[in-house]
Amino acid sequence: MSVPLSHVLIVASLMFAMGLGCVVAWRANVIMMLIGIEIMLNAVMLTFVGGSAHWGIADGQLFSLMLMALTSAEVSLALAMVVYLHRRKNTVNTDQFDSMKG
Amino acid sequence: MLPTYLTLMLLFPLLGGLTCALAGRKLPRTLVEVFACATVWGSFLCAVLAAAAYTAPQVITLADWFTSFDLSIPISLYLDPLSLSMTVMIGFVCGLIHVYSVFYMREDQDYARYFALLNLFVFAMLTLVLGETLPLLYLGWEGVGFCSYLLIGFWYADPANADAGRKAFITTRIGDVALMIALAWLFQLFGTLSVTKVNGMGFLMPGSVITMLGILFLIAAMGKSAQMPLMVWLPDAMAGPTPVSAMIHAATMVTAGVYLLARLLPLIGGSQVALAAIAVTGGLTAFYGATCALAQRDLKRVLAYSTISQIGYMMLGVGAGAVTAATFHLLVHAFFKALLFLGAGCVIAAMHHEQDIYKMGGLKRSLPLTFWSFLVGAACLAGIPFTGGFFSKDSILLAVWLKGGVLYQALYLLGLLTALITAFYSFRLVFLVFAGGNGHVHRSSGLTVMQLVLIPLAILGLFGGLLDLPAYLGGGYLSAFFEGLPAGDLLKVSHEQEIAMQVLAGVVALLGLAAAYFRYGKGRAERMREAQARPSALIGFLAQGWYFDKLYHLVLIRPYQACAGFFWERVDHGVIDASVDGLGSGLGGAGRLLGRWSTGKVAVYLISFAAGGALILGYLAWLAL
Amino acid sequence: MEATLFYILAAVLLTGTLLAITARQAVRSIVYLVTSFFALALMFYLLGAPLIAAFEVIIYAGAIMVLFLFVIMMLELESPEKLPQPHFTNWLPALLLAGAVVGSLVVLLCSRLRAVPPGFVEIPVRQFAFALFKQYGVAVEVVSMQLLFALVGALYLGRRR
Amino acid sequence: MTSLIPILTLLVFLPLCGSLLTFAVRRSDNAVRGVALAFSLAELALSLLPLMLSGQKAAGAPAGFFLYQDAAWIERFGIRYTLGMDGISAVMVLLTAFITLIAVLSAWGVKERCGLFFSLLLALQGAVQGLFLSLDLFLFYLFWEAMLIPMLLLIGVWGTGRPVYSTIKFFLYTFVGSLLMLVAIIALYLMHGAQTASYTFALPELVRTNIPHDIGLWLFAAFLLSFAIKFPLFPLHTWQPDAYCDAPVAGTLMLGSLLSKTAAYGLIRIAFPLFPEASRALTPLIYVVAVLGIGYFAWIAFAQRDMKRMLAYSSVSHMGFVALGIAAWSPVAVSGALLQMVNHAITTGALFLVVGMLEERADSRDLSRYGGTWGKIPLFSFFFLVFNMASAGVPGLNNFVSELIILVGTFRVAPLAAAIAFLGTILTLVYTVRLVQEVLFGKEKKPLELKDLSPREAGMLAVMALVVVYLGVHPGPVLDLFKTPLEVLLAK
Amino acid sequence: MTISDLYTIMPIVITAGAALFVLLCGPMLLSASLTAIGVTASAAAGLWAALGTPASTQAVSGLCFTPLARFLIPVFCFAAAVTLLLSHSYNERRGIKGEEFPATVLFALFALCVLPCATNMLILFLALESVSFAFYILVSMDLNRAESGEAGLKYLLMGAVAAAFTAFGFALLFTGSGTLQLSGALARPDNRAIISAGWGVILVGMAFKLSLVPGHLWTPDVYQGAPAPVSAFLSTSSKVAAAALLLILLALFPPMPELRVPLAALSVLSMVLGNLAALLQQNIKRMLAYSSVAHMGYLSLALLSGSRDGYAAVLLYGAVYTAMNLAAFGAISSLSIDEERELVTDYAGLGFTAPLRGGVLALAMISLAGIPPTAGFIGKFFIFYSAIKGGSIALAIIGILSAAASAYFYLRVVAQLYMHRSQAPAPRAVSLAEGLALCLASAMILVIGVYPGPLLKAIDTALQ
Repeated sequence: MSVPLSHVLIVASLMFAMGLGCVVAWRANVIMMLIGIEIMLNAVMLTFVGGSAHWGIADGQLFSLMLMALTSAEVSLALAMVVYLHRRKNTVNTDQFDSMKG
Repeated sequence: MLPTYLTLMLLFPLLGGLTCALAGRKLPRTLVEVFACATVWGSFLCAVLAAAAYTAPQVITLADWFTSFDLSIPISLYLDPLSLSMTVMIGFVCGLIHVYSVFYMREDQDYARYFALLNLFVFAMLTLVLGETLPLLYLGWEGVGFCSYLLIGFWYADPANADAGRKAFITTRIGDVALMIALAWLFQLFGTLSVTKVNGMGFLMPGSVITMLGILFLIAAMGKSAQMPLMVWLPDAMAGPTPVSAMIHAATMVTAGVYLLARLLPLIGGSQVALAAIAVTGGLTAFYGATCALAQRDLKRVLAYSTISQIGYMMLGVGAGAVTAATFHLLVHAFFKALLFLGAGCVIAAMHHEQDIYKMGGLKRSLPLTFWSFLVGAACLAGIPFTGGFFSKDSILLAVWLKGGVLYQALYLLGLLTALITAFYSFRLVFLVFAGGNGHVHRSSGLTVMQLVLIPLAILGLFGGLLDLPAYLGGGYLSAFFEGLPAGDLLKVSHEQEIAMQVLAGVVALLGLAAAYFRYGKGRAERMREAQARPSALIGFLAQGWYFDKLYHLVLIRPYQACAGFFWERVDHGVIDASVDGLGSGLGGAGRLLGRWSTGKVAVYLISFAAGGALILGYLAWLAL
Repeated sequence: MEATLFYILAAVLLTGTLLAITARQAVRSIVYLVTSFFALALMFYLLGAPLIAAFEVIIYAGAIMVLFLFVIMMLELESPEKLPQPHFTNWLPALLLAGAVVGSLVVLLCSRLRAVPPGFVEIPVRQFAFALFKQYGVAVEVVSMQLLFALVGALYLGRRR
Repeated sequence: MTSLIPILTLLVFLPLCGSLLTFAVRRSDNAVRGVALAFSLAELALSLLPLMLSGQKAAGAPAGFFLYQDAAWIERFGIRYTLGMDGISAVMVLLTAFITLIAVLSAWGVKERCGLFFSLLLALQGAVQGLFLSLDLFLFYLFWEAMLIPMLLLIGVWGTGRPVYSTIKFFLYTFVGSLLMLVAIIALYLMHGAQTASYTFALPELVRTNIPHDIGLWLFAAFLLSFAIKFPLFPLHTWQPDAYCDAPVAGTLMLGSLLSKTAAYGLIRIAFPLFPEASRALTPLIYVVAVLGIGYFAWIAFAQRDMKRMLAYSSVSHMGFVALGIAAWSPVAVSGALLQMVNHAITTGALFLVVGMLEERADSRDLSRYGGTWGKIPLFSFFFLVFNMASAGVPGLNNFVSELIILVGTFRVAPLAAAIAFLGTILTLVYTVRLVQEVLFGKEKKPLELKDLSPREAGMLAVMALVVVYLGVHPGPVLDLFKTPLEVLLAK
Repeated sequence: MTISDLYTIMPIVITAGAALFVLLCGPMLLSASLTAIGVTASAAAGLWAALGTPASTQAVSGLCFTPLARFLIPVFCFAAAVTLLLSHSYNERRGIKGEEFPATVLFALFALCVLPCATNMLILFLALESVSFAFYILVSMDLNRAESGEAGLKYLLMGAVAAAFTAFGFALLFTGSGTLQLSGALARPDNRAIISAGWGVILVGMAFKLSLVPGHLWTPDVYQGAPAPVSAFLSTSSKVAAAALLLILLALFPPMPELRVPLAALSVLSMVLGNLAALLQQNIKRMLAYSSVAHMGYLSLALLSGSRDGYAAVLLYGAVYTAMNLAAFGAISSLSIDEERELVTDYAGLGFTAPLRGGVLALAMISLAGIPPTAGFIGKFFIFYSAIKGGSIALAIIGILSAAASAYFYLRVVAQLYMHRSQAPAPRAVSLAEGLALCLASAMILVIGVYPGPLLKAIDTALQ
């Protein structure tokens, strides 16, 4: 393939930044924040796969795979927590969770 | 033998003082009194023995006080004619006053404290006189000040007395500091603090340095000897018991300044400016004291101002370089002033502690012994011819005249004027207290003994002139004795000139006496009436000591107190401490502000976090560009 | 040809993502995201990682997104009016930050990559598997522990008090 | 004998053992007092012991030290456990032992948490002893800071007034200074290491470091700041009146008599020898603050109504002479400063003690409450007067000698500073006589139930008064002890 | 892989086994015995690691018992054991039931043990994320307190974003260098920009883990919300783990001068902000959180020096900080009654009514303030020593000054403990386990403070 590595990386960066923007902007909805995190992690995976292809070794792909597993673990825990908190406070707006501050 | 005498001379009163101080309250009163008197007389005995054994000036080192590298201060004593004559005088006068005190203080419960301080005073005074190293001299110098402080405030329950003591202590401390500084300077210059060595090295230094040193010593003397402008404490010091006034504030301590200057004259005599300063101070003070004494109503205050004035004469003498004359006057003055004070003490005791001379009168009959003694004292003070005071004062005036120059001649005239005033106020006192109708007195057995004490003093005062008769009368014992002193180089004077001067002085004294007689001896009742009225401005001015007290209060004391408060509340609290506290609370406030960043909203956290990331990446990118 | 495909996929990917993050409804956002993940999977394939591409589709688009959907349904968050939307003031810092991050990354990633890269190499599944079980066996163990404890945690939180 | 018994280690650790033991028996107040007294007496005896050895030279020790001990401690940094005793430290150690004994006796009446109190007192003593003996800069710093904690608690727990505020203020002030000193110590260590390739904190080694002028200035400034705060010197003193006032009597005694001496000791032993050039350059500054302090504090002391606060200001004012003597850095002046440290410790300590006794009796430190005590409690009044006069510099008592030596020594170097400083003694007298007058003289303003001294109190004061007089008339032995070490210190 | 290889990684095996065992047999055993198993396992793992000899080659592919691991694993095990000891009675009081707590602690310990043994970035990353993961669970374990769950959510969200950053950083490092292995110098000079971008991103991720400003904001909330023993564990082990990760990576790559400024900025901001924000903080756990921010600032100051001394200082400080914070949070946990003693003023007079715990808390505060003869002083000394040696004198002075200010809030606690009267009833008696834990922690503080020689030697060996 004749795409320069830098282009892959730029796409990944854009995606990463979008994910970051999503996390920062969607303070009203935890679930959208989690989605943003997923986007960021997918950008990371893209980088790894690109790097892997660039160097011709499998390590990067492996890292992606492990990231996927890690993400799924994280998401399951996060969603469980969201459910738990929603049950307590009946909201998913993170701004409502501010009983501790200062 | 001499070292033993000297050591014992110092140890006796020290021992007495310490014993009285530590155990006095537990011992019976009589024992304490006897012990206290015995130590002082023992000391006097030693002084006499030392005088007998004396052959030539001698330095006696007893022990080491402290040594730090090249600063070595031994406890060494110096016996020369000057100190010898002083010790004898001190021993004698103090011994008498101790005896007098036993009776004077009969009713007071605090006898132990009194005698302890009195004895300690004698010790300190002797140390001052005998000390060969300046720090040792200073030990005595401060020691007498300390005892004087406590003795002035002896009846401490009255705040006024304590205030007087405090005033004396602080005022003299100003002089003491000058002495300390002079001392440090001397050490820097000569590497030694021995009086004898320093005296011998004065010529090594430029005149300006000697002048400065002279001025410092003069300031020291001003404090201790109540010279202008540090004289304000002495009249107040009369708050102490009268024997104390006699002993400390008339005969001994206050002359310490004169002694110091006389002692160091070989050094400071090298500077004419310093001598002139001393002479001017003395002359002015003599005049000041005499004028103030004119207007006083309090018996003891009259005497106090007269003391100031007489010490002024002595200073004048030193300033003229006449150590012998000054010492002569010092000794004679010690006798007659002690006499006057003790006489006044008798009067006061007899008058139930009444001190206003306008409320007295007629004591001539009820207290004849006191009257005659007091008269002798007043005559000496006034310089009535052929009394001791006449000769001594005259030798000073003579020396001043002989010194020559406009300044000294002016001072001579001032001295003469002062002599006139002196004669006037002395007899004013005599007339007001003793003349007139019958005075009611309170008699006691103590009073008799007290009056007996006056006799030896009266004799000494009256015949004190024998100590140093003028040359035309065969020359003086004292002059011969002092001849060995380094600075005794007086100009020789013809007998005629001397006689002329003495006649002049005698006339002046008699004039004063006559004036006093016409004003107070004849017009006594009139004066009494006048005293009830409001005093005139001049009288008020003189009575208040030229308002020096008020001036100092306004210029020094009030600002001092105000500044103390200001420094504490405005500067220390208001600026320094407040700025530190302000820094603290400022930091705390900043911290609270920073803590507010933790809003509790996770989105804010994330934004901050991401912003941090963006900054770091941005920085790295900027580097890479 | 592959390059063209790559750029097309990249466009799809980024558009999908953009739509996903700006969607008004969570459900709709999930759908956009699934689309873009499909594009991502294809890109993985193009980059010589067929296995990862497959997992991407199976795990991400399949499992994780469904999990999201499930939770959204369960919490009855599907209707947009129940949720406050990000305001412009929320988007502004997001835009700024994202822009800054992208800008700096682009500068860094493109600036000095002048040396000729070895080019893209396809990695056979065999090599992948070899690496996975020979070289990174321990990683698998660690991840499995992690998954186990994700389960433990989720169960613990789900416990009714 | 010196090799068989580690006297120096014992000197440091005996109080610490005492501290632990005291704490262990804290259930019984009597046992606590007994143990504390026994240990402080033992320490005093132990600190007298080395005086017999002065003049000898210990094996391996730097010049001037007659007792020496050295062991590896933290080898990675070349930190060693090095203790050494020369004349200066011998006197300081003796002083510490003496003052602590007095403090223990003065705290006899402490009822609340008696065990902890004495335990802290002894721990503090151990730290101070360690500080006076350590020859390793790191060890010195360790003890320097270790003093803070017992002091913090002594003021805070048993204090009166606003103890917490005062104690934290005291702590923070000293802590800021000492941390900057730590930076300087590390920098010095690194410079020395870079120059000689031997990384060590040993003081005799570090003295030989070749320090560039401007760096030396900064390092010296850090040391100076730290010591100046503890001293305290002029603008850095505001912790001091508060701490002195609010501390319990024994605490004030330790603080005023010992802790301020550690700073002066540090200047003499460490700061000046380490940075000869920089200290020369900054000497004018020290002169200024010393002179300013002497006058300013004496002046402020006059305005106080609270006796303890007055004494606190008086204490700083007197410490100004120490600073003056050190700044002059001539043998005479420094020996005067050292003697003044001893004298100040005893005089000020005794003054705090008598004021404490008065407060104990009438529960007030307000000057205007008192008056005419001379007639009621003569014994007390006698001691009160003696110590006040000593403080005012009446000759024959101790302070006079040291102040004179300082004056003479400083005058050679800086006549103006010395002269102005001594003008300050007028102000000293002013507030001293005010204190004496308001307490002893006049009439009682309000009838107070006052009891004269108990035998314990009288004994303490009598001993202190004896020392005051002894040092006033025969300070020779003490001055002799300073001679050799000062020759060594000033040779550089 | 042989048995002897297994022996060398035995600590990992022990902890993993114990975690699984507790999880499986939990329902059948008493909670006390679960705690006992956990403590025994962590003690065993720690002792094994401390006594074992480090290997130079990988034991299992991806894991190697390095000298660093030999130093760090005992520290982690110590922290875990103390946490378990503390948590037993705490959990009982709070109604935190079940085997999940000890099992998760052991899981965290397992991950912590893996971390220093990792020989490639993947395992390193996974270990680090597992640690965080365990803490997400532990923080929200207290179902009875709303704050606990809230803290969990915050930690999780922040942690996940940070993990994404870290992962991105690893991805860039990989792309730049072409390998995930942690051996040999890796950077290709031509790809330096990518590597530096990767470093930058990793630094951001680590700023979260180490709670350096501006990634510190979660810290007070999480410390406050989490159960006290968890805060103890979290504030120590996860920080040391993150620091260790940075150490490993820094040792791997040649010096990156461009990182100096960001790291210095993070360090200074953390020192200053942490200490200032703690000054007037009323809540003791939040106060400790800000103090933790500041302490991590000191730690990164040492990292900044980039020298061997600096790294040694990081390790020493990690160990010291572990002891101090365990003691502090241990005392807080043990002194808590039905609800947490949140405010500093709640501790009034406890120095006398609860002498052991009050004393330990005071000791911890004194040590945190860095006053001799405690470990905190030695730690701080080493940090500033290395910073000055590394040439960052200005930073060292800023740090020192902020440390001086910090004494205020530590002393405030001491003052409350000893200088104020207590209104509250006397706290319940200390349990044996808690007493043991507290004594262990304070003994460590004192021993390191007085005689740090052996520890320093161990650290020097660990850095070979």
